[in-house]
Amino acid sequence: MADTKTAAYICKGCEIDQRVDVAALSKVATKSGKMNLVREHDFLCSADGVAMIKNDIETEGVTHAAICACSRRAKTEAFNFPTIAMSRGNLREGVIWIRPDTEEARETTQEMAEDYVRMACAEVKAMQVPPGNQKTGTVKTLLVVGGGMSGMTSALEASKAGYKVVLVEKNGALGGWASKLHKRVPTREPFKSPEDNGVADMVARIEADSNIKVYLNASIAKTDGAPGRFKVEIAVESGAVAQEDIGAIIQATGFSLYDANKLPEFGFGKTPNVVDQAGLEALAKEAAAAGKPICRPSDGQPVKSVVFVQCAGQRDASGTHLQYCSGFCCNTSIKQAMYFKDSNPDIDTVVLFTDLRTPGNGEDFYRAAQNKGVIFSKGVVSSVIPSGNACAVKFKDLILNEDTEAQADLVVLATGVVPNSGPDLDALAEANRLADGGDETAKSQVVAMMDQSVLNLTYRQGPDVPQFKHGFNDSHFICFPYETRRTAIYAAGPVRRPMDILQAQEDATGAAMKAIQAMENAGLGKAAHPRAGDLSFPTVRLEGCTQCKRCTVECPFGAIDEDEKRFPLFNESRCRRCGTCMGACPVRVISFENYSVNTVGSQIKAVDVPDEFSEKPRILILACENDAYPALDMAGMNRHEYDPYVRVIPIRCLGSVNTIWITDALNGGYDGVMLMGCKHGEEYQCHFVKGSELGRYRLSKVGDTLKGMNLETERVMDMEVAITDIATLPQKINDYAALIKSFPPSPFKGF
Amino acid sequence: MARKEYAFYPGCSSQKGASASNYLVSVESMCKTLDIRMTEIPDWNCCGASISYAEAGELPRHVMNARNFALAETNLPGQDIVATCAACWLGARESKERLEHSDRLMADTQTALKEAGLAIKVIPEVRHMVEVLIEDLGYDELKKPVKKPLQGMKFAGYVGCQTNRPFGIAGESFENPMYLDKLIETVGGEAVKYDQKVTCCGGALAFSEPDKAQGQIKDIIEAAYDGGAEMIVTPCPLCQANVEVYQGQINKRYGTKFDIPVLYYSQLMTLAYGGSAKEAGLNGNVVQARKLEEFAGK
Amino acid sequence: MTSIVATNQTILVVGGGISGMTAALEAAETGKQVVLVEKNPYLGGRTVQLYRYFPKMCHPTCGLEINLRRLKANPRIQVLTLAEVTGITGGKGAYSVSVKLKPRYVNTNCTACGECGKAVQTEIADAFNYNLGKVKAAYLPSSMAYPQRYVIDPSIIGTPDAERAKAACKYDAVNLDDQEEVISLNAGAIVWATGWQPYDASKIVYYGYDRFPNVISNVEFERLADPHGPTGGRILRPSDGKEAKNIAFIQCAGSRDENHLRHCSRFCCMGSLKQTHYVQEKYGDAGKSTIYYIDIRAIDRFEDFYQKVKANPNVSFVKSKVARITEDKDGNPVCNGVNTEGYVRYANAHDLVVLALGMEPSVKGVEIPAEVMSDSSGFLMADPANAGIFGAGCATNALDVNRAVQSATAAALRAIQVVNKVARAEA
Amino acid sequence: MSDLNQEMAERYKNNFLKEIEEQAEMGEWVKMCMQCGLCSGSCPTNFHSGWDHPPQEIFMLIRAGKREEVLNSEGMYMCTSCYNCYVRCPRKVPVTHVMHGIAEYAYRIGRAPKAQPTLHLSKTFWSNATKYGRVNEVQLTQSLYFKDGLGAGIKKGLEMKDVALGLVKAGRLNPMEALGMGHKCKDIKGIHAMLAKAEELEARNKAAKGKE
Repeated sequence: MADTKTAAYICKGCEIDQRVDVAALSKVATKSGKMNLVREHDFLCSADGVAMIKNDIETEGVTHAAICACSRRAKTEAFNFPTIAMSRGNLREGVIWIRPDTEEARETTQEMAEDYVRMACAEVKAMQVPPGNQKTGTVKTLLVVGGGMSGMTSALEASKAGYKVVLVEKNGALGGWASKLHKRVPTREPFKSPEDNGVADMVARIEADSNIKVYLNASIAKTDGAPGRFKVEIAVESGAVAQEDIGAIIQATGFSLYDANKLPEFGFGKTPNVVDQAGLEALAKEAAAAGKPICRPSDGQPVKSVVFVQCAGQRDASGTHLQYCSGFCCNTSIKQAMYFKDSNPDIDTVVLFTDLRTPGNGEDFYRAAQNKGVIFSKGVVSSVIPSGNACAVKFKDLILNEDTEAQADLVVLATGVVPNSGPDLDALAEANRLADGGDETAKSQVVAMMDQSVLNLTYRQGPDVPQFKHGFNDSHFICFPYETRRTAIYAAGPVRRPMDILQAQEDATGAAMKAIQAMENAGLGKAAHPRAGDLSFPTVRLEGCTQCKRCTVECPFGAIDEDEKRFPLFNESRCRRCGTCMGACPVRVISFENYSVNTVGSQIKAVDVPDEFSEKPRILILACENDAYPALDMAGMNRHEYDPYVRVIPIRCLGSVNTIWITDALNGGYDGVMLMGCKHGEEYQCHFVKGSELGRYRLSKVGDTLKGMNLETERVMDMEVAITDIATLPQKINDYAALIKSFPPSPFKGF
Repeated sequence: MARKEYAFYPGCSSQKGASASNYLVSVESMCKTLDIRMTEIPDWNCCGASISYAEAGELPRHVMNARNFALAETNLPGQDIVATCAACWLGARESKERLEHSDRLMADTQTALKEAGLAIKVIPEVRHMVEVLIEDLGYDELKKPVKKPLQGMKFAGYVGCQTNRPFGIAGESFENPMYLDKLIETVGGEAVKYDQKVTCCGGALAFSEPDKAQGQIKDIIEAAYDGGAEMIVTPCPLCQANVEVYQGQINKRYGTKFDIPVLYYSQLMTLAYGGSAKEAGLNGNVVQARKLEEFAGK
Repeated sequence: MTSIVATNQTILVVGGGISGMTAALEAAETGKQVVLVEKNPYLGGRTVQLYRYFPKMCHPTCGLEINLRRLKANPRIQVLTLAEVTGITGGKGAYSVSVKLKPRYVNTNCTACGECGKAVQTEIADAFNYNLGKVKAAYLPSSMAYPQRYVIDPSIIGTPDAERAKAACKYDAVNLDDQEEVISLNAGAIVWATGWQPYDASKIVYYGYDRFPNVISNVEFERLADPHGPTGGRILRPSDGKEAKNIAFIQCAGSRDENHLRHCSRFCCMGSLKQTHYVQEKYGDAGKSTIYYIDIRAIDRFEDFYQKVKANPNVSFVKSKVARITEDKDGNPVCNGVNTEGYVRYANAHDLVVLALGMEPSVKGVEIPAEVMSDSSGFLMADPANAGIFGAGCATNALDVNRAVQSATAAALRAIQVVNKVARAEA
Repeated sequence: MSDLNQEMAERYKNNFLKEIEEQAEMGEWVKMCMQCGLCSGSCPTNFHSGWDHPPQEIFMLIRAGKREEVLNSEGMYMCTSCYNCYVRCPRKVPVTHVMHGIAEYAYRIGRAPKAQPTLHLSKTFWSNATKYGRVNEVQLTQSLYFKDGLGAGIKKGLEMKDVALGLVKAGRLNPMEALGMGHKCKDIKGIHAMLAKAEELEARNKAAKGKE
């Protein structure tokens, strides 16, 4: 890289020049900013201003530029210089728009502006242009685990986009749950009758597809490596182990039906005439094969009456059974009722439900079933009592408000689904902890759990993908359903969330999209969502490492393993660039080219801290760049004023906050430090999942440091901020500033 | 040669001396002015009305209407059947639709008709007088003959049920049809806003269970008063009768002081066209419409 | 003249709501060239007009911020706002598309400094807030608006107000001669993501949406609850500005009804359950919500959310489709009907009624300027006959946000399959 | 009559829904109800007592096989034929007609509630209308008043005196009709023959159902 040449550009537009002394700012940039080149411009984001900067880059060889104008969120198309390191000094949204235009305010506003210029200069000097990851993996083969509808769809769609696929199925044939179905719920208008389950066609297309390599009776013995360079060992029936080089992984392991044996009150197990939805599909297939009507298991007589019990063992608020709704069972029962009605309209078919859930076009299917004579009654079933070849279904009719019963030859329980995901990593970690302590039962637990593992990842943080709720591998984000905590590993279909075949196929296609994207970007050394395209990657000075393992434990994405010498081993293509490791590191040996302990630390130090007699406190705000910083920005856009003594530094995530920044600030004479991060806990908002939680955990320890320094613990304040706190945030800042002013000035000023 | 000709189906209540005879009188005057010739279907019979549902089966009801279709078709070929009574229109139109949609019903109907020496080839259109006025002539045409606009008079246009549901006038909403208000304005009157425009008057229950029906009638009249109406206007004989003739009883039952005239649109139009009180059948109103009588006198 | 670089390897995404943005971003972040076309002057669509999302109660603008950052960082996406696709010719792998661009009257010089907004006097209905409030005729649609550029409303063009706006701009960003133009561009594949619109409430006459000021729609209620909405987040009823504390939510307003929308709109049950939280949030125990429903359709883990709301003593559920809304003397809307659990007739007065309006496609299949298959509700179907045109999000079905984004991600791959084929052929 | 009731009960065993679907006009629509209650809420007569079962409840009772409760219900006779439910039903069930159909069936098999005034009106109206082909309003009114015997009739007559007088004064009620001098069709014979045939065919069709 050519020798460093720094430049500061100060914009006079948007009334900046009327509100602050720009000449003085230039002086600051030159003197304390130590910029090689300082330029002012009336309208920096104009074509002319941009041309000026470009020209400096080309002819003057500028490598580092501090753009002192508007917020980093504004005018991004204009200030777009990918070849150089760039920082943004926020003089508009950050200074003049949040300060009153009055004579008395002028002095503090000027000081604010000068500090932001100093900070921008300091930051950019500490930055480098990321060259991109040197150790990229370039494998573009997709691994799909699970050969059901979801898995087959992912495989076919990826192949159609031109990618190679390895498809691993634990059974002897493809098709999964769908292949057990006599027919499937209709997928097109008029949504009136069940249609072919579609498996045969899919299997044929897969067998004919040269891009897709299928392993049957196979499971994943070991998954090692990282996106773009996974080494996957596949154990096949023969006991042999095949190895495949894989770029990305889709887990489409589907679901199992909730065990109806847990519902003795519904007569399951007491009589063969009570079946679950799978049982009914089997009966229907058998009947179809024999060209007979569906018969009663107990005596082989044709079924004349059937009752469907919805939500059997589901939607159970008591927590004994499944708490959630499995989404598709209403349509499935409707479909199964049609098996009977379509063959013989005189068969009584009753569906007992509490809320009939047939969203979207399912309403047409519901209507069609009514039209065929399927009877729907809103009622809660209390018990199913077998007697001879019949059953009495006792239920409370919620409409007629009475306890009653229905007689049936056959009773079908809609028991809902349980995801086929691997072990719960937290439970496993706990078992491991006990096992290490010598607990024998824990040891066997660990073995059992490892047996359930789907992916057998060699990751430091466990063999599978972390689970979300109820054991499903879903994303917690509404806007980002494919958000995953294991880069380039995506869940698809019912293992992610209860869903019907149509949704599962849509989901599987989306998952294929994300997996392909992950492979492509891994090959380019680019970060995956949410910092998509970020070319920086963590570097660690191992010579300084104390092997404290905090980084390996805390990384929300399991990117860091430990090598045989117990040093952290960074797998760059797993990394999401959140900086949590950097925040965790007590010896500060981890950094990114464009974000490091120094890029922030130097800004903190750059701020001019007046002496204790000036009555001008300094308050540092470290604001999460995703929610808090935009909120402050928009406060500016809406001209909400706030205290002139705060200095705001955007950070990637609360998780990246290294406590050194706080102690440096306090030692440097700041009177207070405010940290603004996203919501954590069950409904967390942090887009690095655990970042804000871990950050807060560390902060909880800062109290002692403060006591050690004889400072009020309130001088460090942690605040949960949402992007919508536009109007309230300024008030909170002012309140905090007032509190700080009520304390004596920091004793550390001027040291 | 009149500009429009129709096969007229007055129905039982709109005959001389019957409960809606004044409707008949005013319709005749109105049609005269508008140059519409209404030729009564020879020997027409009762439509069965909705109320006959319990005693009369499906087929007998349709057969009754089918007889009128056959008579109209043979005697007044090519003419639409026009009813002034809402129930007659609804009953007849329902039969038409059902017969046209069920070959079985149609076959049985023909068999039954044969007993009366009749047969159906094509069922004529079955329409209500109001439909004809609005669709075949249009508000502008209806306005032209207005000699004496009913300036400054406030009417509650009471549409009721059966000219409105389930068939209704083309382009009108079931919940808030505007055609009657428009007719009132066409003849220079003011149509007041009130929220019982399409509330049921109790229909036949007014006879069978007056205590139940009169509650609804009360609500309607009350709302009309609250809306500032001086008179109520309706296109339906049963609505007219129910809302008008029970006012005395309702006053007794609820201690109200109702005394609001209830008229047919055709009476307003006749008057606006310069007709006399007699031609408008005002003498047929139980609650006298004094204001209109004066107006006609002028 | 606006110039766009597009080839048969370019993916055209129509609609800049969350589905369209997602499709565009996923494709671009996989290395594809994308043109994103949006009819509003800003991106984000309907989601940014929501106060919170169910079931997390998080804020849509949070996700929008990330998507906008992805967009700003990605040179492969070209965005056209105030733009509508008017014609599509050609076929899979080689489409030629004409796009109509409405004038914004503000060019890229705009710094969003706001001087033009200060200068003009005319106020217009605030479309972003479903016309519940007013904005200046030179305005930034919202603080999150991208592009972050002002818009001048056509209604003031040719008036002194327009001249004031121009005079106020120091950066020559106001261009009053801006003309509507039609450009044409190439695309290999098209993702159709034009989203949804609430069913026209006035068609459900017995609910009196257009007669009673205190009967409002679910989307309007979102704006009332939003601190950045027209009431500053106070739930005030339109008739008299009184705080609405006793609120009725009427489910299936248009949905599951063969006289209106034949389909179930899927999101409305969760939407109303979510909105009861707003009432609780503002008024605590003083706020009462009543949900009138046929079936509560809180599928999969949304059930957890339903159970939470059910446990709230301030929320009651009535299994009944309200038959009629009337107004009492105090202007309170009164819900009339029969509770089907026990058949008790009710006439409940509320401060405010919120109609849980269903979803219909904002552009019906037949209105799409191309040969595409759509269902009887106008939703775009997945069909081979649609060749290189792929539906995404609520243009294809009644979906919640999460499912819309899934659909859009899938659509991105389908489009990529086409342009990759083109690339292989051209290579 | 009541043996017809037994016959039907036998024929359809405990499948009352099927019985209604086949025997009651429009009965095949009952199954389409999705239990929203809009019909019941829209019914103008749902305000007063004596309305034991609103339409949707009737549908639910039919599905639940509560034969007696439905056939004896007063609910159907509360129908004023206003068609509110009919035009609003989200499943497009012709509720008005279904109510009429069930009422007619209940009456046909002799299970309808005794002395149900509206049912009485219905019967009276039909026989009155078909006697001469056109309604004789006076006789209709009389037969209504005197349905509960002479005394009650006179009493009722007196109650309604004002109403009647009003109509007579207005020339809208012709006392002579009482003597049968009202409106008549010419071809009464034809009408009666026609109706006889219609009833015969109807009976045959209904009887054929549910047999096979």
